Amino acid sequence: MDLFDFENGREGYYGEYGGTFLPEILHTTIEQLKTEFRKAKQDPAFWQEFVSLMQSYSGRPTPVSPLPNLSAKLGGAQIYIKREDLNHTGSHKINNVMGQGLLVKRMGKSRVIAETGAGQHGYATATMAARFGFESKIYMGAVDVARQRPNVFWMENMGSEVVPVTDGQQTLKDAINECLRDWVTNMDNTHYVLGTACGPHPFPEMVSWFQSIIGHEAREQILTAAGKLPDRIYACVGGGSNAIGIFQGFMEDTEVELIGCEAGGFGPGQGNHAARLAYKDASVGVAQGMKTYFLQNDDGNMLETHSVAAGLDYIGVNPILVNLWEKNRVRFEAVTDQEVTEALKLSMRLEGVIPALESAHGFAQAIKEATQMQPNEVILINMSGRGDKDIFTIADALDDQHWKQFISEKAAGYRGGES
Amino acid sequence: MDLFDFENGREGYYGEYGGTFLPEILHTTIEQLKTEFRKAKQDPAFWQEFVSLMQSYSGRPTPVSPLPNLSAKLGGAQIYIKREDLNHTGSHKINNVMGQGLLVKRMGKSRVIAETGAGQHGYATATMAARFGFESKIYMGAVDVARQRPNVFWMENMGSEVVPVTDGQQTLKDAINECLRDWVTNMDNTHYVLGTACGPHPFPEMVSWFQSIIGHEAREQILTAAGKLPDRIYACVGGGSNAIGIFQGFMEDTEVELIGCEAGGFGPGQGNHAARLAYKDASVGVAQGMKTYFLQNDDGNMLETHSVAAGLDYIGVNPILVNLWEKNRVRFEAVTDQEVTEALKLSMRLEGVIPALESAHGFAQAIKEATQMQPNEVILINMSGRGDKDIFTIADALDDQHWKQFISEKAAGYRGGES
Amino acid sequence: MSLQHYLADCHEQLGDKNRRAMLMTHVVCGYPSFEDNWQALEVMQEFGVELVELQFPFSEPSADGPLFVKANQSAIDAGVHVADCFAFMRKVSNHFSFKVIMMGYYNTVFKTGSDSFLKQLKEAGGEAFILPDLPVDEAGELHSAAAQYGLDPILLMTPTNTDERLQQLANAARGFIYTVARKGVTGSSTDMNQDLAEFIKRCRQHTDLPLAVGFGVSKKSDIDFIGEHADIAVIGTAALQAWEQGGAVKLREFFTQLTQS
Amino acid sequence: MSLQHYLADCHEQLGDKNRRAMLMTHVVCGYPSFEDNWQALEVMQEFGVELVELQFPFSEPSADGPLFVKANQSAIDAGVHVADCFAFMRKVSNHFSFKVIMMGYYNTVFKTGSDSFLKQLKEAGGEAFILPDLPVDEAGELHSAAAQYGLDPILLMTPTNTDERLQQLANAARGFIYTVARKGVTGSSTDMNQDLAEFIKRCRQHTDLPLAVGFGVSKKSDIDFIGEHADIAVIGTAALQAWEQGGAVKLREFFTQLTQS
Ligand SMILES: Cc1ncc(COP(=O)(O)O)c(C=O)c1O
Ligand SMILES: Cc1ncc(COP(=O)(O)O)c(C=O)c1O
Repeated sequence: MDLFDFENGREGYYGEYGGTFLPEILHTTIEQLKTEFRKAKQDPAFWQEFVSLMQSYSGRPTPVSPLPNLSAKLGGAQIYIKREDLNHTGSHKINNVMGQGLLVKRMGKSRVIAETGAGQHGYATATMAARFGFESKIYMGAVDVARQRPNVFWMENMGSEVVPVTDGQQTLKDAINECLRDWVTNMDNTHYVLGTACGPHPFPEMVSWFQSIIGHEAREQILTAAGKLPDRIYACVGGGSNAIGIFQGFMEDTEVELIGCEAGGFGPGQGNHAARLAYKDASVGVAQGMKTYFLQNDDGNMLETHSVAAGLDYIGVNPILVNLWEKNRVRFEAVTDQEVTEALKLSMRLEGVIPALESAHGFAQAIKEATQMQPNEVILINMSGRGDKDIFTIADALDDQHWKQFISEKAAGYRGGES
Repeated sequence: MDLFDFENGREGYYGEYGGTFLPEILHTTIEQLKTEFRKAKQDPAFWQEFVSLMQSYSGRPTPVSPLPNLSAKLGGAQIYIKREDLNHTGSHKINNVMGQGLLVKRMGKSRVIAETGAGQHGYATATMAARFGFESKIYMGAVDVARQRPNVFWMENMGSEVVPVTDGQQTLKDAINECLRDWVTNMDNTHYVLGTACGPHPFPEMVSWFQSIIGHEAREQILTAAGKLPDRIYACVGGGSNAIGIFQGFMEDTEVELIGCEAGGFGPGQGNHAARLAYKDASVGVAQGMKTYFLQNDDGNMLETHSVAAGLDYIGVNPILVNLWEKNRVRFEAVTDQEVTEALKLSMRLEGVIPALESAHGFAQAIKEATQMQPNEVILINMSGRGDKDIFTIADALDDQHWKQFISEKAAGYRGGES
Repeated sequence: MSLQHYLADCHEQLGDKNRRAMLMTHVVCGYPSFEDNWQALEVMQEFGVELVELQFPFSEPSADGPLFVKANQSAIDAGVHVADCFAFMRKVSNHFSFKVIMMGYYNTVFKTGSDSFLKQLKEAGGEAFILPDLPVDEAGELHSAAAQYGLDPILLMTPTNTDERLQQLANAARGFIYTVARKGVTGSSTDMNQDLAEFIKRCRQHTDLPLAVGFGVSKKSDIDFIGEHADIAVIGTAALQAWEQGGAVKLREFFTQLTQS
Repeated sequence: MSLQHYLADCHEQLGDKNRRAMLMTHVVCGYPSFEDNWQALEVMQEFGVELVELQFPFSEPSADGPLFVKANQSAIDAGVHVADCFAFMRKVSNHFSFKVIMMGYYNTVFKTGSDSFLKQLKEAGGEAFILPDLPVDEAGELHSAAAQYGLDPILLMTPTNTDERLQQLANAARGFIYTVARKGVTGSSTDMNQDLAEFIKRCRQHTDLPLAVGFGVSKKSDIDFIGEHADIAVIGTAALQAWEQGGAVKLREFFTQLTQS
């Protein structure tokens, strides 16, 4: 199944979803981007350049690791994880970002902007900008700036300007709006490095393409490691880039069940979560450049969302995944904050791996289902990122008293003038 | 040159250095360890098991990345880095730890202990213990606990008990003493996972062997990437494990100059630094299980040491390296805290890489020398770890005001009862 | 009477004497309140504006500048719903002599349902709609349906468009065309210069519809410039700024300086 | 008179009447101060101890338990140097009738230089040295040199040693042998039981030298046990604890309970 043949004649549409909903002033820019992207996609040398950059700079291929202890404890399926956490900068976000960086170079632009929620994409973009020598500005909801300061610190140190966005809910979606505002002003020299497989076409296709490196590697690796294709693949879904990234390796393998894991937050009910498809609180809309499911009210205004994982705390979702969901090719499930915390603890204790809170959503759902599966069945989870940069969030989620004391002492030290 | 043939008949000695200086009660334990290690080393299947574990769990081989921007800016040699930062847990320490984990399994022991300074080795050991299902206790100087709390947090969450050591200078050397005290008590079921190529024989040999995976990979990789052997290789030297690890790939290549970079701290002068060989403040002694150069006074009591990098802040040094230094095979240089901070900033800005403060010592020395080299010459730096886990230290080293404010606000939040 | 004819009439009545351009002003429904809106509209009526955009607040106003972003957000927070906007529009179109245009983002239309939305718009006395995030390529169905209701889709032409694209926009446009004076979002002031004049000339080559010029119009000289080169001056942020500074009094002052002869 | 003969004499004099074991006690040079050391030694002398270990403080006392670790550290912090320890030893050996043994870590010897160290030790009236971190395998040269000075290396036998190793240790040992009652470091108390008795028996099979038993000796019953199974009870931490609790008074109380008949 080629997701991108657009056989219905509507380029950028996946069933009813997708499209390019942008202010007219960006029309030329986006057309140019489409053209450059199309050329790059058809040029095998481009993909080769991308792969070898990812090898030498980011450590690809990332391995597939078995989790024997967790599997044994659950007593069901054999669990494996795809280790996107081992990428340079600690998550799959770098795949997309380096790919776009190469495109920016081809387009001859000198400046990049990016939104970021969890900070991972901003961190990756700042890294890419430093490496490619681009000027860069990262927009980040003020709430996220506060909860993800370590990422801000690194972005700034890599030479990016980080702009806290104080509009709206001051989170990811607002940072996207702010990027669009920058872009309509500076499109001549500026590329907007969108961080997930959302937004106007060609971004969903483009981001998916770069992230497909995950799935292509993973298919070969799991065949070697497990001796068979996985029965189920779990991936967390924020905007949907890591999920579509790994899923693409297995599109033709209809016997492989694909499960997207959304942020269930406090559970169902508007405002409690960021589950667009697994719960029933979202509906189709058009915003942020695309037509897809949004968590919105009857007026089409967006709802508050909540998740312990900033990177999943988003109103919309990858239109390609929505289409695959409608076609029953991808199942969607939501995982609550609490289930996520438990899954995180289990994987730290039993396997010595610290998934990002986002990725831990995939772990949690897999853990729920593994027990009901047979020992000869195989599960593959996309570990989209590592959790050690989320220390402030995780320490809070675990309500760690030592940590709080440490922070208080550190603060007292700063007040006292020592450093 | 086989470093470990002990042709002079003194097993565990490298020239005058090395040996096994332990309380009699550990004699049997260390003999057993030597035997098991010798068996493992002679068993190709063991190394194969080690390599494949490192591949699937830690993402080896780690790549060699070119630093084109830094090279261009300096206008001298072409600089490459070996990316030990991309390992699971973020440093080369995991190589040694997983190797020892396999040995522990062979020996049938169920408990591990480890010292840690920077926290990286403790973090790696806690990870290994979780993965292998060992009980584990990590000893860490109380001063280091305070400055490396994030690592403590993760160790605890992976199920290790972290014990702050309040003796002596409350740093790495004191944690080693405390491990020895635990070991003389619990040797029956406990293995002491020493974290660097120091301590009593067979540790220097054993740790070097596991770390040699760096050098073996690197030699092949740099030949491919640069088309020739490096002219110079730089590695930071704390205990000396990452340095001996990479150097071993090039022992026979006498045209390759090997440079160990020590912690110059505030500069020469007793108590200002942790440079055992590059400065003239150290002398030969016997402590912590081995005979080597120590920063000690005329009574043989150890001096205070200082480095911005906790992992280099150690009184002694790998006896193998001392021997190679005496034989003029390895050159030693010291790098001051300030040079390190500058090197860190440069590599972040120009290349989007964040070396650990330890690794940044190698970067700093390479940067100093690269300018005097020719563009057809090649430098390889061992990037032993990533810096993002050092955020507290690096933020302090850079005197980052935003960070201080963030910490103060966070602390105020905790006081206010929110989390 | 169609919007285009209305504007032709207005243009004729205006002649060349008082001012050079027709005026289109803007209020964000329910910001600061519907009462404030009403009073502002009374002032605008006093100064004889020909057109008013009523912006339906949207939570993601990505084409707006900071002041309107805040206005959108505040209105939503204050509980302004689509139904309230239509009710208000009906009152406004019944009471005032200027023509009323819906301005907003496409999701408001989409979520309400195109047909339902157009029907309500028609019933509320609206003449047209401006949806800056709905490109013409995606607007086919909506535009056909609108035509059935006699509602005009107002399209934007921008300095970055190719001639080919301008022609495509012209073909789909009805009522008048909103030409965007510069890159960027609403808000900051625009330098009305030769480049702009040439851009307007380019637009003119593709259409006979009246041309409105928007983004940053705030001074008498802007109005003069637009009068000279185009047809309608769009006054957005500057008027809201005046209102925020001192309500009807300041707004009147603002329009006085803007329209003095 | 050699240490071994001295001990044989002592043993003979003791007979079986007052107590079952000879005593070796321990002070850390300069902790809490040399004056305190001196007073403590006077008490020990009162109770007729046969041997005293003077520990030369070392910064890395990895075979010691918490109390001695602290004592070593404090003495160093207070400025106690190797030269001070030798000077003190000379005073002690001149004044008291017990025999004095240097105890410490090998680096103190190594850094001073073996020959210089042994010479000074001899001059200070020391009889022997105990270096717990110097294994016999590494000690060959030092032991030969010591023999030339008539100084005895005191070796440790431990419960983890094989018979083969015990024999090797016995071959190198002079003066007496320090048998380690249990695993672990100095400090916490030891359960004097059948296992220990058997370990001592194993040691005895390899040597005729007097056997000292150390690590955790603190009670009368320990002394009795050691008297029954070995020769010398080593009293370390327990005495220092008494001193810290109340100086000479408490120390005297401690020895009183320890040696009461
Ligand atoms: C580690 C990690 N995983 C997942 C996500 C969610 O994004 P996506 O659904 O695009 O993979 C994020 C977003 O920041 C992330 O940082
Ligand atoms: C990243 C890193 N590099 C280097 C070192 C120094 O150790 P070694 O000299 O054994 O490589 C440490 C020690 O903690 C470390 O964490």
